[in-house]
Amino acid sequence: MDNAALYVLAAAVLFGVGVYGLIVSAHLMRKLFAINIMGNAIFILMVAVAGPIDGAPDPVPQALVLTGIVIAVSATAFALALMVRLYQETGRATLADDNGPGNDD
Amino acid sequence: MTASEGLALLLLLAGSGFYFAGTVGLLRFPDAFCRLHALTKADNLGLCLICAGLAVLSADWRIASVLFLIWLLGLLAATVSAHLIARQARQAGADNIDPPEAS
Amino acid sequence: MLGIVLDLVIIASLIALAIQVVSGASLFRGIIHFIVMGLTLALAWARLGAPDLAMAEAAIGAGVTGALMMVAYRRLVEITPDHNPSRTGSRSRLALPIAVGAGGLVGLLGLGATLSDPEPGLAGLAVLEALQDEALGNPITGVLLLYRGLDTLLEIAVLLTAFLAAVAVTRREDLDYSITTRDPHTPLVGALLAIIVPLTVLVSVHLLKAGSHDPGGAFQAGAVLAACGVLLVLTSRVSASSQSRPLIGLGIVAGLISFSLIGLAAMLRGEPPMALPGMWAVYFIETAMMLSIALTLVLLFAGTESLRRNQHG
Amino acid sequence: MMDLLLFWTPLLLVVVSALTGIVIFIAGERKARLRIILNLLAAVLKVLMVVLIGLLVLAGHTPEFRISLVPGLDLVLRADALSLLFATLSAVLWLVTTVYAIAYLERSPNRARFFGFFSLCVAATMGISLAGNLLTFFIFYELLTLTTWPLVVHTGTATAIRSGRTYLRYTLSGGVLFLIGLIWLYGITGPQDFIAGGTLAEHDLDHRLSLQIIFVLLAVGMGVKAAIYPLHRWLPEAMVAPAPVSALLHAVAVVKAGAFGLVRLVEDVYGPELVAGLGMDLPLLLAAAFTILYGSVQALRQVDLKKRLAFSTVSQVSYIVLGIAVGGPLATIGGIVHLVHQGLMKIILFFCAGIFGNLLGIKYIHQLDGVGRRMPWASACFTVGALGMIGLPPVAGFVSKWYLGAGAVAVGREWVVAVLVTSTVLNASYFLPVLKRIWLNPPPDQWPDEVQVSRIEIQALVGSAMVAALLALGVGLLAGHPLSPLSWATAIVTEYFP
Amino acid sequence: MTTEALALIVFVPLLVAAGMVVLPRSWLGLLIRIGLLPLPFLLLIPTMEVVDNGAYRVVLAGHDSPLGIVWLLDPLSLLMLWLNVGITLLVSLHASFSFPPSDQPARRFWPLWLILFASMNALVLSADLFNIYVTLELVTLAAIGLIAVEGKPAALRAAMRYLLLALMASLLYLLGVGLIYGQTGVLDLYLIAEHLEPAWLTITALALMIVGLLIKSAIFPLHAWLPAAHGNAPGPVSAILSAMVVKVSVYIIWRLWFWTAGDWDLDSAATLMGILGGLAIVYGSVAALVQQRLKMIIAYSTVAQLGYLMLLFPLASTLAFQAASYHLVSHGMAKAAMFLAAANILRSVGSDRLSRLAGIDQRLPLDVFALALAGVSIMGLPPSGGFLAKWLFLEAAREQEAWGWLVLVAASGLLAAAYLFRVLAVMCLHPRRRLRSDRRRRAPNLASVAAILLAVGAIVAGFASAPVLDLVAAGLPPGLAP
Repeated sequence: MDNAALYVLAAAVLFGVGVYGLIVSAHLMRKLFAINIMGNAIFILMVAVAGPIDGAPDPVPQALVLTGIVIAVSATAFALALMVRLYQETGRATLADDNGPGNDD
Repeated sequence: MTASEGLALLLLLAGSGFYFAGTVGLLRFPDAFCRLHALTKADNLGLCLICAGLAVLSADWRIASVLFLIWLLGLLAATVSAHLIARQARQAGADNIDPPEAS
Repeated sequence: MLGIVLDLVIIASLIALAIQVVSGASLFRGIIHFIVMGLTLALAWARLGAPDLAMAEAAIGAGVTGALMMVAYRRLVEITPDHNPSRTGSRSRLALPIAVGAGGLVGLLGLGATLSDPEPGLAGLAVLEALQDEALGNPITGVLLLYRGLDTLLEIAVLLTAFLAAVAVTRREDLDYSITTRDPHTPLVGALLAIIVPLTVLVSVHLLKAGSHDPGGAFQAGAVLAACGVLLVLTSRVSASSQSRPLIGLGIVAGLISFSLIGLAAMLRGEPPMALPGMWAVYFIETAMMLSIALTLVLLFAGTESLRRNQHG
Repeated sequence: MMDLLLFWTPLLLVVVSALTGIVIFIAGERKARLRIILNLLAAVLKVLMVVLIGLLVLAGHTPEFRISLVPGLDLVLRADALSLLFATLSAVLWLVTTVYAIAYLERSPNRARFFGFFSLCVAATMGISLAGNLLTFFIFYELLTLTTWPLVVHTGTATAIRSGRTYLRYTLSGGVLFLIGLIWLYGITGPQDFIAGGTLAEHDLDHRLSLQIIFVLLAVGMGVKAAIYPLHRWLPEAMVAPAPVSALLHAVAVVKAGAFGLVRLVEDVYGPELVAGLGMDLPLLLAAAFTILYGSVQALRQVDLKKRLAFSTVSQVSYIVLGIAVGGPLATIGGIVHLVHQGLMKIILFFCAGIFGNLLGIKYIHQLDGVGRRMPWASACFTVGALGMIGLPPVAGFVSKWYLGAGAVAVGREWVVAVLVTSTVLNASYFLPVLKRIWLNPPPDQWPDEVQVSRIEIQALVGSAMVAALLALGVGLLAGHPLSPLSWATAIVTEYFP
Repeated sequence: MTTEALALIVFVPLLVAAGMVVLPRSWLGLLIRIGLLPLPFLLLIPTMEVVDNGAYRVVLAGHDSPLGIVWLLDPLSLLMLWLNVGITLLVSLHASFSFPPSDQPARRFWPLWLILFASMNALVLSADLFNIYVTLELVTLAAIGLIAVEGKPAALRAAMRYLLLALMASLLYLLGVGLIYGQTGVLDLYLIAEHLEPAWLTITALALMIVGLLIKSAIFPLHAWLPAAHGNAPGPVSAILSAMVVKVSVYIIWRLWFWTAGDWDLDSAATLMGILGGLAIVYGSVAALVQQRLKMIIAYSTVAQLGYLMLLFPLASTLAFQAASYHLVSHGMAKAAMFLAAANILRSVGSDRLSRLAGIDQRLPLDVFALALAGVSIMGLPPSGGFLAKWLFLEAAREQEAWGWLVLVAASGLLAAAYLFRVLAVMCLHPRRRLRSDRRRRAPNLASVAAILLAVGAIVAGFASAPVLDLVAAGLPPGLAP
């Protein structure tokens, strides 16, 4: 695969975008977007950096990434449920204020 | 480039053109009904052409039939969703079916 | 040449979409862009020679994640109709340098790894070699079930855990909350369901079966089946329920239990744990996993722990 | 059978009080009768066990309990002559203090907690006295800190909590220095048991500087509890504790543990010769001498009776340190015997201060006018203690001072005698006015805060003070008896200076 | 036999958790017992194996690495298994009162609890980098679900923060795994070393993995999520989080550092890790000193105590290994005891604000006792497991003449004493108003007994150290073995 280096660079940019989003976003769902983007970048990287075997792609990283995708969706699903509950309880979908009411007892 | 490849290219380009037109319509048309109009008609035709192009390219009846099935499913989904959206739009009496927070 | 152009187009769209996702003005559009990005990513996987991943990405990464995000968004909007959060947090001055640094580091490492005389992975070689003795044609399914079965088993456990944890943090009264389109009983919807539901079941079974030789497998099939379930939930054919039902519960854990028990049973035959007794076990486990994945994803989508059928469905 | 006895008795001696403490905790606040019985029973049992061990030692055995904490690192409890001296003192005084404390704390809250920790505290003291090596000593030394803290803060007032904090700040910091010194020392020598005369001489050439620093670390670590200037500040503050606690802190447990540790350090770890060889004896001596004078001067300035006693303790405990720092057999005998004598005398004084404070509400010295007429027996005891502190024969204090002075002259450090004389003058000048007030001044019309208590309570309080006073007189009068502390100390010292 | 036992140790709790989803609630009590009680007995078999023959490999599915996944049972993983089983069992005793099987929340709590348990067992056994990733995710998700299980706003917020950081940490770890696989094509962490040169690329990849794990184990300055998460979780969850969950990540770091990268020259990095540990100790203690809530104090104490585990890197010797492992054991028990006691206090008083705990020792003597006893070990005062760990650290530092570390370890106990005695002093303070004893809300005595047992365990660890230390000495990484 001659395009591996290209996709590695794409992964790098996507990772950077994810990091940026993670930092600047206050809303939790945006943070989840960002984390998912970072995750995708890493998945691309994992497949792209593994050297091909006899011209065919290495199946192991693909299997790992497949597992990774399912884990990512699981974690996202839970995070979304948590976010909804947090919003119900506190009226906020951010983590900005840690000293708000309810931090005690 | 063989003849069949040329045909396929033609079909694919035409399909892309229809998709493009449909997308422009989606973005530019003023209300929900017009947008649906652009989406359903142009996009379905685009899908049809692209499927056809791919079928020619593959030169395999099995793949061609699967592609045909895909087109049918696309039609079905587009029909139902257009129907539902249109109903909603009419009931709401509004021309804007975007979610509450948008724009 | 054309390939490079295609790659560049895909990559450019990916990056543009990612930027849109993190910095777009509207949360809702962010979700849409995220889904589109997932689909684009599927193309990227295809370009990288990973059709299994392409399918999984389209079905799970874009489809299921997108649907979950949509439904979460909807709940936020229901609580506060004008839910339009401010776009950014406060610490934005350092964000760009940090992001560039992080991206740069990843790029440097990735390029270093790609360009430095890539040896074929030993594990990959071993897989391809070992696979010749098996009746499996798809090396990825081989890795997932035969060679690294524990990963897959624990991955199912992760999904189960996410489900349990999501239920645990959901308010009790919300477990009965139903998400449907506004009028789910128009004749057209009925017709659609009549066609789509059998078809998706067919497709998922096909994917499952194909998975042993061609791209596909339990995860992709489960995701497709889940889409069917999501449709049924949305059209109010089934709806959320806080009443736990043994059958539903069994469906949720079927994958985990069957894989674990078959994996443990190997020890009764004097084999190491996780050794599968034959192809039938692969199919059996994959079927059970498909059901579990589908059901769990539908439940996560519906935000509940159980489902009930609606009478007027 | 004999082996078993020799192995387990040292541990039992520690465990019996620890167990008592734990049972008292479990029994809870309500079961007062059970608590009293347990306390007395355990205290008596302890005395008996000490006697048993004493007999074993006299018969030429060495009871020793040993388990391994970390491979190569043992916890050793061993009864040698010195440890037996301290153990006897603790056991006897514990018995007396227990009787006193039961009466003193009648009707006050949190008694289960108090007596529980009281017992644990004694267990720790026993551990210190029986410790067969420096590590064991350290373990019980820290345990002592832990178990006395609840006693110091027992009243639960803000002042008590504050002085508890001071107490911890000093003792725990001292513990850290101790620990560093200990680790360092073991690095040089490997784990070693206490041996008369010490075992470090062979390392002198290679590690001279290290040994000096280690000595300072260990001495400071122990000096904190021994309240050597400038590490004494916690002691007067700890006066907020109930009187039995003060008595115990000052006479037996904490302060004495520090002094005892210094004795062990000089005699059994380094050996007197090496201490002198390293040039560490003079600094120690100077510190002790200064503390003696400083404590006395401070005591003179106090108007609060317990505070005055506290500074008196600061001063008196340094006599012990002085004794071992002077070097030579006679002074060492004086120091070691003062370990016992000071304990006996100081406990009398605190008992009496507690009686005056508890029954009459007396807190300040000027309030003592005419107490002698109101409470003749208690006042008599107080007098015995005070005179002993001054060093008047035949009370025990005289014996110690005599030996200290004679010892100093014997090694050619005559100036120490001047310190002793000055200190005696100071002692007299802060105790004699008190005695004058007690006996000669007329009593006031009304005592500050007189409370009515039952006869038996008074009897228990005054009785324990009298027992202590009799003991103090006894060890002074019978100093020549073969079983007296003096003879004992002489026997111990013969091992150090063969 | 060992293979079977190990497989059961991982799968029994997992299957029981699955069973809880299917079977009706009336089965819950029985299932809990099935999932937990046989474990110590099962663990005896691997223990005998290790004692007799040393390390033991389980080749899962019969496919050895690099093809398949391998479990490695060596003395260190055995120690972690015992720690996990022991502490989880005792904490479960407490949890069976805070989440009684007859109550509704129990159905939410117990499956996650057992999954957490099983996943930590799987984690410490795993010898495969990617399998470790999957198990770490399992651990994290189960733990966070448990934090949020009561739905209190503060806990939800803490859980969310933890989740985001943990996901990020996992990604860093995964990135490292991907790069290392790209270089070597191997995932077995004991095999990698053979295929890997310590080039900048691999070192950076390893560093990424370690940073990810440092986040998960809340090592200063990556600790920000921990206090709120541990301080607001339900009592038993706090206990297991502080006692085990953060530790297993540290354990993985040890594996990577001393086994995978055992031959590399990482001295300056090791010093950095040590400095982080030192800062953690100081920062955590000082932060604990200014907290107003009991559980927050205990949580910050965890931040501080985790610092000691970092000292292993610069000291890196047999003694240091024994010290760090022993610290793992004693802190695990002591901290679990403290959180359980705090949970009982919180339940009885309705608040864990220090200002409301004056005189609580009269009302809840058992819990205060447990707290104090565990505190002795945390402060490193003798006789306790904490003291012994500290002693071993000091010996290790002295052995290498690392005086800075020596003074740090010796003096840091004072900091712990400062914040713990502050708590104890408040509890001994006379209450301004009389506390009314509310019998109904009082935790049952057995719940306190669980705390006391753990605290006593931490103390007894100060005497019966030989088995653990011998075990650790037998399982030293190749570079450290004498």
